[in-house]
Amino acid sequence: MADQNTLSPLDLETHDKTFLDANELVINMGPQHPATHGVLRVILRLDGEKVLGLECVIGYLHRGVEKIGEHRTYTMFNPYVDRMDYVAAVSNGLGYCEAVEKLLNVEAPPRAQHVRVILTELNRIASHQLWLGTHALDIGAITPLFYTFRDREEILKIYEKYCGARLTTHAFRIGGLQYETYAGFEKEVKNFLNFLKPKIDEYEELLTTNRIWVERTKGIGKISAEDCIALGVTGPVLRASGVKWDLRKAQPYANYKNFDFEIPTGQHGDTYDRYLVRMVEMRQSVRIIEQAVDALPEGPIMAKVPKVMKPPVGEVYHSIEAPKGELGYFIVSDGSTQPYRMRVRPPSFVNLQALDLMCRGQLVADVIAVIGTLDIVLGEVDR
Amino acid sequence: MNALIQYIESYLTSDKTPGAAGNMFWAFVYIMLVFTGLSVAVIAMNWLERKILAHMQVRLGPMRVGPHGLLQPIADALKLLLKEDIMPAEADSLVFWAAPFIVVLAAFSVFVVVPFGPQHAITDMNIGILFMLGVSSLSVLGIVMAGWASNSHYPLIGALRSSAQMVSYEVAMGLAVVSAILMTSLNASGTGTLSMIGIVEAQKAQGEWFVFKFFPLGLIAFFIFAVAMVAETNRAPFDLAEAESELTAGFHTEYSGFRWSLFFLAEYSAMIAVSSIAVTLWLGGWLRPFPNWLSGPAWSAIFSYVPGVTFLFFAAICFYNTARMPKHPYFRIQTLGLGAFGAVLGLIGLILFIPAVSFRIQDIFWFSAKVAGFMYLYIWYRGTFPRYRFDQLMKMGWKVLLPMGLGVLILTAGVALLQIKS
Amino acid sequence: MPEETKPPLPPSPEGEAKPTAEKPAVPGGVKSTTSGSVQTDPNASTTKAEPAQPAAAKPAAPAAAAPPKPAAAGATPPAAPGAPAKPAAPPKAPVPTPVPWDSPMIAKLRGAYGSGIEPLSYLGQNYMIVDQSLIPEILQVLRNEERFDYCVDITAVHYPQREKQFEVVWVLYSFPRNERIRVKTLIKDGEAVPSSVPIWAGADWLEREVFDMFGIRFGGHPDLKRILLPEGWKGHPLRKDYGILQQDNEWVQINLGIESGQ
Amino acid sequence: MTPVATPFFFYLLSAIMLAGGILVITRKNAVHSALALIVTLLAQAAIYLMLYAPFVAGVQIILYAGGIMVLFLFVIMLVNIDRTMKERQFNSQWIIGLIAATALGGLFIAVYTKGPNIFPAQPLTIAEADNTQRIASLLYGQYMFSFEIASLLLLVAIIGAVVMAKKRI
Repeated sequence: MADQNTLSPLDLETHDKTFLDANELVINMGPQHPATHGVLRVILRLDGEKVLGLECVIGYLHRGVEKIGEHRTYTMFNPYVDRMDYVAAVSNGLGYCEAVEKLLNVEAPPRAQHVRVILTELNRIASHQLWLGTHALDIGAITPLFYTFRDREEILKIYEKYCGARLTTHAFRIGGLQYETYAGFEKEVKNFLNFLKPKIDEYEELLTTNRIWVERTKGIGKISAEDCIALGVTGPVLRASGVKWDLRKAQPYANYKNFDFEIPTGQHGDTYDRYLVRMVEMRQSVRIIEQAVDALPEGPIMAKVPKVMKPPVGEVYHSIEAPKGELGYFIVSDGSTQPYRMRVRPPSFVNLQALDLMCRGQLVADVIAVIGTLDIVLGEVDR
Repeated sequence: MNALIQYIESYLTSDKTPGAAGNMFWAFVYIMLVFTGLSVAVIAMNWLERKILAHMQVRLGPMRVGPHGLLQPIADALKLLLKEDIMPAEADSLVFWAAPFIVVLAAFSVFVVVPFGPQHAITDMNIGILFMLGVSSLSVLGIVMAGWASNSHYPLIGALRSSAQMVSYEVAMGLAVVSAILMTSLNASGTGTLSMIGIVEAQKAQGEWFVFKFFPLGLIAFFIFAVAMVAETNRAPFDLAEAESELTAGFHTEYSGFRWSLFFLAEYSAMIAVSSIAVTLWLGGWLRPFPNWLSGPAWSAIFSYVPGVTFLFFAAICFYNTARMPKHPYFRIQTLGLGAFGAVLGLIGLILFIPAVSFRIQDIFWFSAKVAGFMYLYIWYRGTFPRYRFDQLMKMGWKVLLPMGLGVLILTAGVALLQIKS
Repeated sequence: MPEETKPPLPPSPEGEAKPTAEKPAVPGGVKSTTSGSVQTDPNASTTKAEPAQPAAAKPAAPAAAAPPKPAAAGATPPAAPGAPAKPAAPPKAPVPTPVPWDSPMIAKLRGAYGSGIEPLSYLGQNYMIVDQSLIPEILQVLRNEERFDYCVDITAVHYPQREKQFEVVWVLYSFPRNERIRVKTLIKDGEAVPSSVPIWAGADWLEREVFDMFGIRFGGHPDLKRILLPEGWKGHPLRKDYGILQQDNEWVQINLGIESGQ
Repeated sequence: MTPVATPFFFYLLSAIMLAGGILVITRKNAVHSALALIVTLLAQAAIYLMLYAPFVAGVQIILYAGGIMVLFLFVIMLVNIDRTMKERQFNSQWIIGLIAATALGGLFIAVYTKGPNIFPAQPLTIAEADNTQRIASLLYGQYMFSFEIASLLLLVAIIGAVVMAKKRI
C-alpha cells in the first residue's frame, strides 16, 4: 500500500509540455482549501481527472498536547483534552476522566455517569450534525447546512446552561461532575429530543432520496471491512463497511450496558452507507438519551477523589466510542501528581490514513466527498 | 412633422409587430422597453434569488439595505461599478475585453424575437426559434474566450468544461424544440412555422398548450427542454463551472467590477431568455389559461382583472409588512420606504384595472407570470440540489437527454402522421 | 516565570516548576448543591511554586477540608506535590500492583518462547513484556493465530534513567475475542525496531509518529519520515531531555524568521 | 419585394468580411485569427439575410459560428500555441501562391467585365415569408437522396473520430 514518495516536481514552467499531455500531474490541495475541514494538505497525483494516489501532509495544527500533558497535573490537563477534537469536546473529556478514574481505581457515582451519558450522546448528535452540514455543502447542497446548524444550536444552548461553555465545554471532572444539573435540565433535554426527531426526518427528506446526492455518494470512496480492520479505521466508517462493532456495546463504559440501542451497519462501505449509518446513529443517540433522562437517579455527583491526585505507579489504556471512532488514552503514572506519559489515540488520525486507499481511482471531485465522509477534525489529527 | 406623427399613429392600429410592420420608431421604442424591462427583471431576480433562497434555508436574507433588503440589488450594482476593474498581467487584453460583450450580446439579442404578445415583440422573424438557438449558442464563444484570456489554468479548465457542457446540452435542447415545432404543423395547410408568434398562434388554434398535446410526448419534450435549459445557463445542479469546492474556479474568476457584473447580467438574462423560449413553445406564450374552454366575455373580463389583482396583492403585502416593522425610530425611514413601494405597486394595480390598459397589458402579464414561474424553479433547484460531477453531467447530457429527445421526436412525428392520416 | 530546565532530571521524573495557573471557577450561574465550599480561595493565588522537592512544605492549604462530603474539587488550585496527608484521609486503599497474568494463550506462547515473554496484568488490563528479539515474530503470531487483527495504537515511553531507555508499546485488539492486550518491549536509545507495517497496514502513520516524537527508527518501514513536525526539524520533542520551552530552534528561525524572546 | 436593407448595408457587410478575411491570415495569435474568422462568418450570415434566405442565415450562425468555430477554439486552446508564436513566419511555397492568386484575379475580372448577363436577373419568385417551408420541401422532396448520402458521410466521420480518440479514453 506504500506509494512511492518521489513526487515528480510540477514542471509546468517548461513550455514544451502542456498540462494536458503530461501523463501524470501533481496537484496540491490545501492546506487552505475550502473543503479540507481545517489545515490539511493533500498532494494528489492525477492522470487527467483520475486520482492515481495521494499523500496527506499534516501537522499544521500540532500543539504538542502530549508533551504538555507530561507537565500538567491530572486536573490541569482536563481543558487541553477539549481542544483536540473541538467538535466533540465532551466525549474527549469523558474518555480522559474515565481513564484517570481507572488509574485511581475510582468509580463515578451513578448520577454522574447518567449525566455524562446524556451529555456525550448530545455531543455525538451535535458532531454528526456539523458533519452532515459541511459534507453536504462540499457536495454542493447548500440548504442542509442551515438546517443542521439551527438544530445544533439547541444542543449548544443546553451545554451553555449546564457548564457555561458551548464548544470546549470542560464539563466533566475526574471522579464525576463539577456542576449539578441546572433546574429543568431533564425537561429541556426532553423538549430538545422531541424537537429533534422530526428534524432528522427533514434531513433525510432532503438528501436520502435526492437523486443527485445518491449519484454523488453511492459507490464513492469504497473501503472493504478487511481494509478497515487492517488500517485500524473505526467508528461510522468501519460500521458502514459492515463490521458490527461499537465500543459502547463491545466494551461498555459509563453504564452504557443498561441502555438498549442498536448499532447500524452498512453493506458496501461507500459514502452513501456512511451517510445512512450516521443518520441512524443520531436516532439511536436520541433513544439512549431518552432512557438516560428517564432513569436519572438521585445522589452525589462526585466520587471520593483526593484533592491532590497521586495515582499509584502503573499504566492504563482506556478508550471510548467518540463520534469519529475509538478515542483511546494511554496514561503512564509514576506516582507523582503529573502523568509520566500521556498518549492520545485519536480516531481521525488513523481514519485519515485510509484516505489514500479510498480515493484511488476516484475523480478529483470525489476526493472532496471522501474527505467529508471521513469526518476528520484536524485538531485531533495533529494534537 | 405631421407626417412623422401620422407615421407613428399608423402603427397603433396595425396588429403586426413593429419590426414586421416596418415601423422603425416603434421598433426602437419596443427595444428600449424590452431592455429596460429586462434589466429591471434582472435586478428583481437578484433580490428575489437572495430572499427566496434565504427563506428556504431558515434565514432572512438581506434585511439591512432598504426595507427588507429592497435596495440591496442597487447597492450591489453600485458596488460593482465602483470596484476596480483589474486585468491579469499577461492576459490577452483584446480577447479579455471582448469576451463579456459577446456573452451579453448573445444573451440580450435573443429578446428581439421573444413574443410578449401578438403584436408585443420587437420583430417577428419567420426563423424566430432558429435565430434564438443560434444566438444563444454564441455565448459559448464568449465563455471560451473569457476562460482563455484570463491566462491561468483554472479559468481555462472552467471555461472548457462549461462550454463543453453548453454545447452538449444544446443538442438535446434542439431536439426538444424540433418536436415542439413539429406540433405546429398540424394545421390545415400542413406546414408548421418557426416564427415564435406563429407557434403561439398554432397553440391557440389547436386549442391546447403543446405541453399537454399527445399527452406524454409534449410533457417529455418539455421536461427535456427544462433540464437542458438549466444546464445551458450553468445554473443549479449543473453549476459545475464555478464549483468552489473543487479545484477549478469558474471562467469569470479573473473578472472583477463592471466586467464581472456583465457576466452576471448575461447569466440572468440568458435564464430569462431560455425560459421565455420554453414558455412560448410549450406553455402557450401570452395565452391566458383555458382561452378556448372558458372563452365567454364574462370569463375574459375576469381574467383581465387578474393582473390588477396581483399587483394589489403585492401592495397589500407591502403595507402588511410596514405594520409589522418594529417601532424603533431607526426603522421609520424603512417603513416609509416600504409604504411608498407599496403605494407604487397599488397604483400600478389600479391602472391595470382600466379596460383599455388591461386589454393591451394582459398578454404581457400572462407571459411574464409564466416566465416568473420558471425563475422560481431555478431558485428552487439551487436550494435543494447538490452539484453534479462533470462526468455525470456529460453522461446525462449525451446518454439520457439525447436519446430521449430523439425518441420523443420520432414518436411525435408518428402520432402527428396518424392524426393527419385520420 | 521562565524556568531553566535542569538538564538531567532527578531519577523520579518530578515535573519541574509548573506555573500553577489560577483556574477561574466559573459556576455559570449554576445552583451548586455543594453549599459554600466552591468560592475561589483568595489567599491561594498563584503561589510561587518552588522547584518541586518531594518534601516541599506547601503553603498551608486551606485546612477547611470539608468533611469527606463530596467537596467539589473546584477552584482551589491543585496543591504542589507532596501535600501533607490530610487528617481525615480515608485509610490507604491497597496499592494495585501488576500481577502475573495467565491464560491458555499465554501458556501456548510461553511454550513457544519460554522466558522471552513476561505476561502481567495491572488493574485488569493484560500486557506482556516481550524480549526485543522476538518482536516481529510474536506480533505475527498474535495477528495470525490469536487473531488480534486490529492494531489499536503504537507508542513509546522514554525512561532516560533505565539502561534500556525506550519502551515501545503495541496496543492490540481482537474483534472475534473482544479482547485488548498490550505488547511492550524495551530497547536502548538508537536501536531500531522491526516495523509492523507488513502485519497491520494501519501501523504506517503510527510508527511515523513514534519516530517523529521519539527518534526510534522502524526497520523496513515503507516511508519513515516525520509526520507532524516539519522535515528539517531537529530533535524529538517527546523525549524527556527535550525541554518543554525548547521549541524555537533553528528551523523556526530559518522558516518563520521570528527571534522568539523565550 | 421590398429590399431587406439599403445597398449601404451590403457594402458594409462585405467590407467587414474582407477585413475579417485579411485578419485571419495575418494575425500571429491563432485565437485572434479564429475570432476574425467568426466575424467574417457572421457577416456572411447577415448577407444571406439580405438575399432573403433567413433559414440559411440561421443555420449559418448555429453551425458555423456556434458549433464549428467553438471546436476550432477548443483545439487552439488545448494545443499549446506559445511555441508557434515564437517561430519566424516562413512561407516557401510563394510561387504556387502567386499562380493561384493570378488565376483567381483573372476570374474576378472576367466576371466583373461580363457584368450582369452571366447571371440573368430573374424576379424573385418565392415570398420571403415561407422561405423555410420551400427549403424543407426541396430538401426532403427532390434532393432526399443526396441529403441521406451527406448524413451518412457525417456518420462515418463521427465514428472515425471516436475510434481515433478511443485509445486515450
